[in-house]
Amino acid sequence: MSWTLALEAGLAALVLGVAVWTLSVRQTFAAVVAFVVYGLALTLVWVRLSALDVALTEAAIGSGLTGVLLLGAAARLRATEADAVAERPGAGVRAAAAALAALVALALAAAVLYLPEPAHTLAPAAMAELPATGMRNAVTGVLMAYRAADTLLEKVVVLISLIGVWSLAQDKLWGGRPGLLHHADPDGALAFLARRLPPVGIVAGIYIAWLGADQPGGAFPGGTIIAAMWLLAMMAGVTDAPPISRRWLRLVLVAGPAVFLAVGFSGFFTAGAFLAYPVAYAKALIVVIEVGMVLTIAATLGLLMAGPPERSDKP
Amino acid sequence: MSLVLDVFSIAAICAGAFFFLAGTAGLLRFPDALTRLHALTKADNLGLGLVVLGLLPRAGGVLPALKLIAIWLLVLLASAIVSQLIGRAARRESRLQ
Amino acid sequence: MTGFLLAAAGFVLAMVALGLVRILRGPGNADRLMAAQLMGTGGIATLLLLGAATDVPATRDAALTLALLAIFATVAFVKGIPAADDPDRTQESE
Amino acid sequence: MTSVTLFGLLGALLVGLGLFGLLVHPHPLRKILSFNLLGGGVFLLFGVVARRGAGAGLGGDPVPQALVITGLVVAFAATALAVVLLLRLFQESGSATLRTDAPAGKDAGGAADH
Repeated sequence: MSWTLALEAGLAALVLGVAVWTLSVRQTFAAVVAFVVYGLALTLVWVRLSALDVALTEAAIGSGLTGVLLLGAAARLRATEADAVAERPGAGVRAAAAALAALVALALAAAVLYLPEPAHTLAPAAMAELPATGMRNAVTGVLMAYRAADTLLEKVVVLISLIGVWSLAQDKLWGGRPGLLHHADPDGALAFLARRLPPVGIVAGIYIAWLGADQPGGAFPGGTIIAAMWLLAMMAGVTDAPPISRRWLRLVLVAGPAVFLAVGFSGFFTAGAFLAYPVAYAKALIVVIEVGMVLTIAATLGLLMAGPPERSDKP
Repeated sequence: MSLVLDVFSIAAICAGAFFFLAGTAGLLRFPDALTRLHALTKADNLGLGLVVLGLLPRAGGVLPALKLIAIWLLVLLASAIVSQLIGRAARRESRLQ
Repeated sequence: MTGFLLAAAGFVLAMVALGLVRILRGPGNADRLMAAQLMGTGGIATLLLLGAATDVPATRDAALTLALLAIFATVAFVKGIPAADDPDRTQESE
Repeated sequence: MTSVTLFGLLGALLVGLGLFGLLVHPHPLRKILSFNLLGGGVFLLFGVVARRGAGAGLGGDPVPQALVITGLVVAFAATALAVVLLLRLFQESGSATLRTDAPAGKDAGGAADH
């Protein structure tokens, strides 16, 4: 047992050190690189906490996509860093902020130390009802059945944030292609990677999404991996981002929530409540929803990364 | 038989761990970006490769073992290309200074 | 054997964590990325070792995800360098 | 000390650190970064509660774990929106300041608060 505790203490020290470094370093770029490492280390923490589903999602989103997003922004905003230094708050404000942060941390630490014994848990309840969903992974069961409304609304939230991103385009570019045009050497190393990795990556993404029914995995990490592969091809200039006015693109974006809603409303007739599944078809319906979700998550996250339209569709 | 396999696993994983040690030492001690990159690729290719090799007998089947090898091959492909890109970026940075 | 695998996982993690000093020292951004890259590979190795030690096969899928996504930071960095800074770009673009 | 307590205290500390960074860093991108750091701490606290709820053959309570997965995706979407708002502010005004006397500062203040 002591081996594992030593390992966990080292891991916790690593996470803490990287977090302090992210905050204290002057250069934004170095801070973002440290943040990527923070995500990687947290993935290991999730494995130690027996939350494999979360570890997969953290590996894909927490360190992968968020890191790319912030690195790109740091590169584009490099010129503004010097001005910001002059705006640093005075010692009084810093001390007050430190006191507030310490107070919050202490309160949370006390809450952790005085968590009720025995711990409240919904694990037995979740497991008892799991056979009715046809799933064997309890987390997927929670996401797709007991808290299906949550997951549905989350899809909508992500879609709304994409609409928010698009609406920041200049008026004359509305409907155009997202992001800057990436010029790349067609024979270069990056283009080679962008041709070889996505076929493998897309298969891996579908595999992880498919696993979700029985083992850790699911639509979130699977869809994120596919989005990342699309992003790689876009960044390498192997493919171009589609103009956001395309009808097929809009259809893919609403496919996930639409299928989810359709199944949800059909629940009124087949099982007597919104988002209730008839037991005999529960697994089939959940798989249908998940297929739609993987498509929509991949498209939405990929387009969120690509940003608002910056080039007119007209040549 | 299982003793032989255990010894094989331990030997391969120790060798892999050594290459991670070597990679870190090189990354910290070597004088410029390109030599540090050279040290890094040893950890990527040999370090992970030997760890995977050592874990193969313990994978519990042919398919899990193939998955381990696939992970290593993916890292090989990605790290080979990423090293190229980092090397080019390092050269660019040194020109700018 | 479990103890050995855990120790190996801890050792690899300690090594790559030590390598992170490069993020602190730099000097170039390329050096910082190398440390992140090493952490990615070391994280994959640690996951695989931990998974074997605790007999949780699903850690392999987490390692697979990391293997596919760990390189993205570097790609974003290389693409993020503006064209004006980039003497190679003239030879590279069509 | 058990691993649950260890990671719980880590989560509490990360929330404090993230909050401090969010308050004192003047650059909006650093505020977004700090907010993500804070988010990691909050998710970790959920993970600790989940781990304590292990039972019925599961390594943790699946309900908080599912909440964290949802949270990670939503946090990413909010971060993407905040970053794009910030880039647009920079494009419009040529600076990324949040000073209230700057003409476009107010909008990005909303972005960093996401």
